[in-house]
Amino acid sequence: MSDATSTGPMLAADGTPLKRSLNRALRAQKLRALMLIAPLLVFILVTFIAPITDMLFRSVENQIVSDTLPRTTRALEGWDHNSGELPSEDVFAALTYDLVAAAERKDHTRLGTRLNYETTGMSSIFRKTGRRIDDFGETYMDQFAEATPDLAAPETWVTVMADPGWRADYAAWEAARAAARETGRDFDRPPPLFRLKNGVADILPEAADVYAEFARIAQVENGDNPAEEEPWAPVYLALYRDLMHVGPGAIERLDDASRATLAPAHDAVAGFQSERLADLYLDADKGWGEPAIWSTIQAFSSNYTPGYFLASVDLRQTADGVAMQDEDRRIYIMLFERTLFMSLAIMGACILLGYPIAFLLANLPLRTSNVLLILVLLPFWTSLLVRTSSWKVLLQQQGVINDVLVWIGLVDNANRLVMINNQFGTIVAMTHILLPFMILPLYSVMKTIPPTYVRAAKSLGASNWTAFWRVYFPQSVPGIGAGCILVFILAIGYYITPELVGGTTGTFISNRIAYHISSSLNWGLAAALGSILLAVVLLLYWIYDRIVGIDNVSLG
Amino acid sequence: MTMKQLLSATALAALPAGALFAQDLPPCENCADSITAVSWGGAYQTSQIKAYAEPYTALTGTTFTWDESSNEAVAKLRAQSEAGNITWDLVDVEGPDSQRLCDEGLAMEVDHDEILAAGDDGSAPTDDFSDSVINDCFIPQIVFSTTFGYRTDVSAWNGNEPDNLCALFDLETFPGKRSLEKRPKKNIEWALLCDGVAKDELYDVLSTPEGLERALAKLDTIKSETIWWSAGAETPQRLADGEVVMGSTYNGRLFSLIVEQNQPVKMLWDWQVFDFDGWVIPADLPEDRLNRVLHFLHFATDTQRLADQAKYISYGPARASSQPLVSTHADLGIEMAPHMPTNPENQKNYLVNNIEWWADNQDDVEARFQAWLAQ
Amino acid sequence: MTAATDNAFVVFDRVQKSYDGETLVVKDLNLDIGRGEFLTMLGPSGSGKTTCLMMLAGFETATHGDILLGGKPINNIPPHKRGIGMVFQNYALFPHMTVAENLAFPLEVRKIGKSEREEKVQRALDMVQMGAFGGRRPAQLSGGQQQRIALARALVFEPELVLMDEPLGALDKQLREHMQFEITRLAHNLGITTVYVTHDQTEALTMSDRVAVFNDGRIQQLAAPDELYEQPQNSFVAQFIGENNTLMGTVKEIKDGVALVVLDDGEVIDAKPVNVSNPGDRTLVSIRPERVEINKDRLSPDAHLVHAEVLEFIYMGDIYRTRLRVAGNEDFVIKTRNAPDQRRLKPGEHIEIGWLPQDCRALDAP
Amino acid sequence: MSQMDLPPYATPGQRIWHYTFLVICGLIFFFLIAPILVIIPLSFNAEDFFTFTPKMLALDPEGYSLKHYRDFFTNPSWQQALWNSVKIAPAATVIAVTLGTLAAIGLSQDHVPFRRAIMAILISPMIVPLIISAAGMYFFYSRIGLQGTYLGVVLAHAALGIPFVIITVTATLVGFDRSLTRAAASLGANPVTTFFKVQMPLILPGVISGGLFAFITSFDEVVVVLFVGSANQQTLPWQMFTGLREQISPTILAVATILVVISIALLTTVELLRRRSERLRGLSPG
Repeated sequence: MSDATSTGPMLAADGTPLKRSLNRALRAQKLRALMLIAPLLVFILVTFIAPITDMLFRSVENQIVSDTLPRTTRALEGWDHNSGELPSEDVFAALTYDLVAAAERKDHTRLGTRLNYETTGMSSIFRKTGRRIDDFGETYMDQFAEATPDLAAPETWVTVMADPGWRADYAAWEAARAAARETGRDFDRPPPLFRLKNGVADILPEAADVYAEFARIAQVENGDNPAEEEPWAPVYLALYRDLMHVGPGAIERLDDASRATLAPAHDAVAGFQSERLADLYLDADKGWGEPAIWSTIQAFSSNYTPGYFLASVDLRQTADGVAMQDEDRRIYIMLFERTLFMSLAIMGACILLGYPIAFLLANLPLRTSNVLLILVLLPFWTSLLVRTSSWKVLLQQQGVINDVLVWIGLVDNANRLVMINNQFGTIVAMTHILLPFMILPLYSVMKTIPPTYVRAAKSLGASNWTAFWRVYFPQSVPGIGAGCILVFILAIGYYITPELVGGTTGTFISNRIAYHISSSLNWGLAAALGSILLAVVLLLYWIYDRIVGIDNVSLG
Repeated sequence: MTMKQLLSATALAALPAGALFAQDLPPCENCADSITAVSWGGAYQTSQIKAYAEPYTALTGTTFTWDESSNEAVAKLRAQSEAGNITWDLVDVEGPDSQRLCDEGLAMEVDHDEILAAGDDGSAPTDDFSDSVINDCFIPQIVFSTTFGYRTDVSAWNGNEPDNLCALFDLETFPGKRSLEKRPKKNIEWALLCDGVAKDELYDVLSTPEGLERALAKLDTIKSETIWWSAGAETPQRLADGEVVMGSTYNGRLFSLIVEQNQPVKMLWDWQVFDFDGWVIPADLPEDRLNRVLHFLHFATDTQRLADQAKYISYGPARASSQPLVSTHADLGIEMAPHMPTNPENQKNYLVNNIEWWADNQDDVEARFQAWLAQ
Repeated sequence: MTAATDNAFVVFDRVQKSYDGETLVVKDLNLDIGRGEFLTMLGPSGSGKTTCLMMLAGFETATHGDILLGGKPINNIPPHKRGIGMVFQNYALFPHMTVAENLAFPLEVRKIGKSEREEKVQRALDMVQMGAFGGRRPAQLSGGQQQRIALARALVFEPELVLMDEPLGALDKQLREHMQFEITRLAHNLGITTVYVTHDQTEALTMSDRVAVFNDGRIQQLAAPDELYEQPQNSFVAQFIGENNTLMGTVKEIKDGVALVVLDDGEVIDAKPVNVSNPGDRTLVSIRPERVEINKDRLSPDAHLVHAEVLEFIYMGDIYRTRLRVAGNEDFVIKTRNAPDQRRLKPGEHIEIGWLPQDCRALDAP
Repeated sequence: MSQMDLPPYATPGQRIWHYTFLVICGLIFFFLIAPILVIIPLSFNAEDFFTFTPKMLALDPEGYSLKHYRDFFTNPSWQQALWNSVKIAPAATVIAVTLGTLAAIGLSQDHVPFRRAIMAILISPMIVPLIISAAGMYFFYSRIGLQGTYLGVVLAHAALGIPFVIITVTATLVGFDRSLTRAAASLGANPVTTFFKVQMPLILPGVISGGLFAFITSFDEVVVVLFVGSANQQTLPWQMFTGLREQISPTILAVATILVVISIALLTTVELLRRRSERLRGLSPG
């Protein structure tokens, strides 16, 4: 130390900083250690850490709204949810285009389900509207067909909308396919994807947009040739809206073929009988008249949302900020509390039952304690499902325990105790399952307490109790701490046992997570609940690591 | 294994009328040689294996892997489709789930008249199946119903026996634990029926916010006495163990409990709820697997095969043309017709699940019900 | 750079070592070890001696500097290619192998044929007088036997250099003395270069050709045992090697190879200046207990006489050990031979003691 | 002298407490063991019930039968499940043991950067609630095509078993005398030889018991396999879980009994290994 003067870093004999030459000398050693660790680290990162990160990501992910309703979310940006008024016809039109595409891709029910987590009723609104959306714009379709019969023919639309280059490509592809069929060869080249004609989107923005969507869906989802498919009714709606807006000069800028079709249509639209989109929607489901529906879409239009986390703590996001969940839907705080309560109860029961056993084991002669230790290790090594099924057999109303109680007359046959499918069942079974995790750390700590301390205390005049309580017990506290945290960590995330013996009142948050994954399909909420649970467990893990050191876990 | 082979061999030998030989079955070209089928487990899955899979295997050598995941079919199919890795070939689902799978594009739309066999009376499949074809993805198999079973030896009932559904809510006369499904469907309908709502008004009442609360309030009266089930085998098991005194489950499960296992349990047909159960094919199957599945379905849903299933379980075939062929139980030799939910004796009071209403409201009602359950 | 001569079979050239980048445990070490030499690294724990050994064996890397073996730098040669035999503090016998398997191990990895292997193993076992123990497990042997096996194992593959890391630490005194003799005998008979690490100075003095005394990461003195004992170069060596009486004082003047030291209680004595150079330097004067004479008639006339008070007299069998108060120092010890004419001093007695000026060395003050 | 012996001078109160304490301990041991043992006789029940029938209580041989065992050994779905477990668990164990042992050795070296963080990551599969692991793997493995494959289940189970290997092997390495590997190197053995000839034989008990833990983790695992596996990968625990959720078929009790016997066998193995390793370690000096 005396060489470490105040003149900055230590230098080696040749003047290089000591740290650097040390590092150079250690590099090989570090590298070798890391080479040994690396395969496993990579393995765990890929098979374990990445999946968990990926799942947690779902708790904030919300692309589905903006992916499914891109036009609507954009159009809704200007809408003031506090105005109490419904959005404009432009928004309804945007929603129509989005919904018809979503319904074709069968995405709208999933979106409805997603939004239903936030505002009840949305699922049904989207389903019902999805069934009708094909018809929106039918009025215009009919009127166009009357004014310009050309527009009823799919081919006309391709002429107006499609890039001539694409048409050529498509024709070439069709020819190649026909040739392949003739020779019996396999042909799996996908058709060239629809391309819009240059400039048409400037003049007919909505119609071009919706038609392009239509053409691509026809190709990709159904494998059809757009030139042979009749466009959706909403395409006519879009055309009507475009033509109502464009000036007479705009049509002139189109190519000849398109002009021939659209000019008469343009002249005719002014005389069309129009219909309010809002009325169509309200007719499909009167829910569309509720501003709450729209503000939910608006509130959840961003790609990431705190919504699931809010829902996990019985809050919800509204356009006006965060609010409490409706009273009859608040269950998660209660579930978290119950999980904590039951974990604590299990932990407490484990201390009560584990301490005497560990004490006995630690203070018996080694030969006897080794034999008794096997009685602790046997449950530890026995399949969890075996132990759970035992408890099912034992705790049932017609089970062994009730039989015994009835037989010795403690319980009347008609009033057998209900010990399963409730909290009692879960706590008893899990105490049994986790008890070895309390006994083993306690035992390993108690074994290191030399008997001389208690002897010294007794020689100094302490009674048995005082010697135990003042001298022995304090030294066993680290074992209690280790056992408690271990049992608590394991208990709080338990799934199997509560699922099998817990009924409805004896289940944990884990069971709710599983429910949301496999039954209600609310994966985002499952991920958010999982994140919270994981955070609690990691906190405890950190504490455990601090107190005990994770590599000091004893496994019997 | 030997036991089962023996059974299936005798089953095949015993039915000259419906017997098929390999040459009767059109060959399957470009077909996978195995099928992963998803069903509900228990007696129902066994009946499918006996009536469809084993004869099919005998004819074609196709191997079957059974997954008892129908409960979670929607979730698992959604995850598989998200991943683009469909591991299932054929999924047995209830009507509403098929609706959902179809709506989300997870199940393949089929042309029933094209892929299914005509009835043996020559009727077109869509006519033969008629109402049971509830959507474009659903290939019906059976009509089943959810009914109640009760123990006949409950001393606390003083010799009374329930004769109608509302005994469920009568804890005075019929004390003891109940077993009900851990889902709102059927439970809330029954609750309203026993709360005095007429059958025709059920879904109108349920469509109002108060309707659902009214149903839950009725269920509240027996909530503390109810054990909730999520698998159809739980109620029969609990009835047999004496864990519960009455409970709802599928009529076929009760049939095997009462008739095959001779337990002191009786069936209450009052307000049984009809449902359809059938196959859906996951969307976007590879061609060879799809071919195999279609080949199998053509065989497994023909008139004889659907009638055969009723030898093993008391569910009604979904084809009209199969009804007259329903005969006796394969092992017990008893007439199956009286045990069918469609038997006129059994359907004095009955409900048919309103699939559309449930498709629209499932998410809402489910969420509210689960919250109610947890509270 | 030193050439590969017999005088420099092992060379430490400006070697430094740090474990943490903050402190040096070995500071600028330069050391040449000759072929066939028995060199001991002696020092208190933490003085850096074991680190030096480990660097030589290849288990630690020098932070800076070169270590040469037979003229070639070995910094980049992994331990198993250095061909250096080593005896470990706890013997490090492989518990899962028999004694013979332990000995055969180095031969096996060198791909030596079976018959030759067995012959060499037997020879090595005989060499340490353990010929009959080949089939035993290490756990079945006593400490001394394990020690012999460890030694035999380090020698069996005929290395030119053997390192021993406090090999006798775990043995009791008698066995240790016996083994000291055995090891030196073997080393000299086989002509092996030996580097021996110990913190036991008796061991170092009895066994070594030369001893390097380590302290604080440096060699304090490198010399033959007698020179080390007789002529310690600084106060650390003087105090570390053998028993020593020390008196603190200040150099008054240095003249004709004699330093005049004023002790802290004012007494003035003559001393041989070793590493004091200027008057006014603080100094530690050291005198070996056995060089102090209480029989005035045995002292030469020019010996210096000092007054002392007897504090304690201890009978130790072969010698008497007497603690005195001298010049304010209450831990001044003298040793006198148990001879018929020798007096037994009594506590409280006042006596005159004396010593030769050349036995009294003025060293640096620590 | 054990602490639990009652001294001759004990007061009556102390005596009563002493025996009360022993009785309490006995009851707790009963609580630990009885549930496991009670299923053994029930698995021989001749009836399909889960309570002791009067015939069984009267020790009438007719009350007992092996039919549930017969069912287990002849029922194809149980056999398939057994076969799957037997395929998956060893594969997962091999991966966990190989990678885990290497990493534990790496971690036991000096100067491992971020040792604590790496350790925390490697142990995390034991700490993270299974439902979270299972859900995460379900989504992620689906995405990379591992869901519903043997490989997926094996990888997932290997990940779950690794913490046990790390912990046991690290614990063994703590007691491992580093001078043994140094001795081997000084005797001329290269690192690979040193590892296989010296280090591996000595840490083998730790590796084996880590492997046993990994094996039992996979063999007993149900949550992850329910999510990551599909019909083809149904394992024994999966089959037991679906069976238990629906009904306690007595076949499950037969399987449970077989598993109890297996765990007793494993436990004995571990105990013997522990004794062997203590013998090797305890008797060598240092």
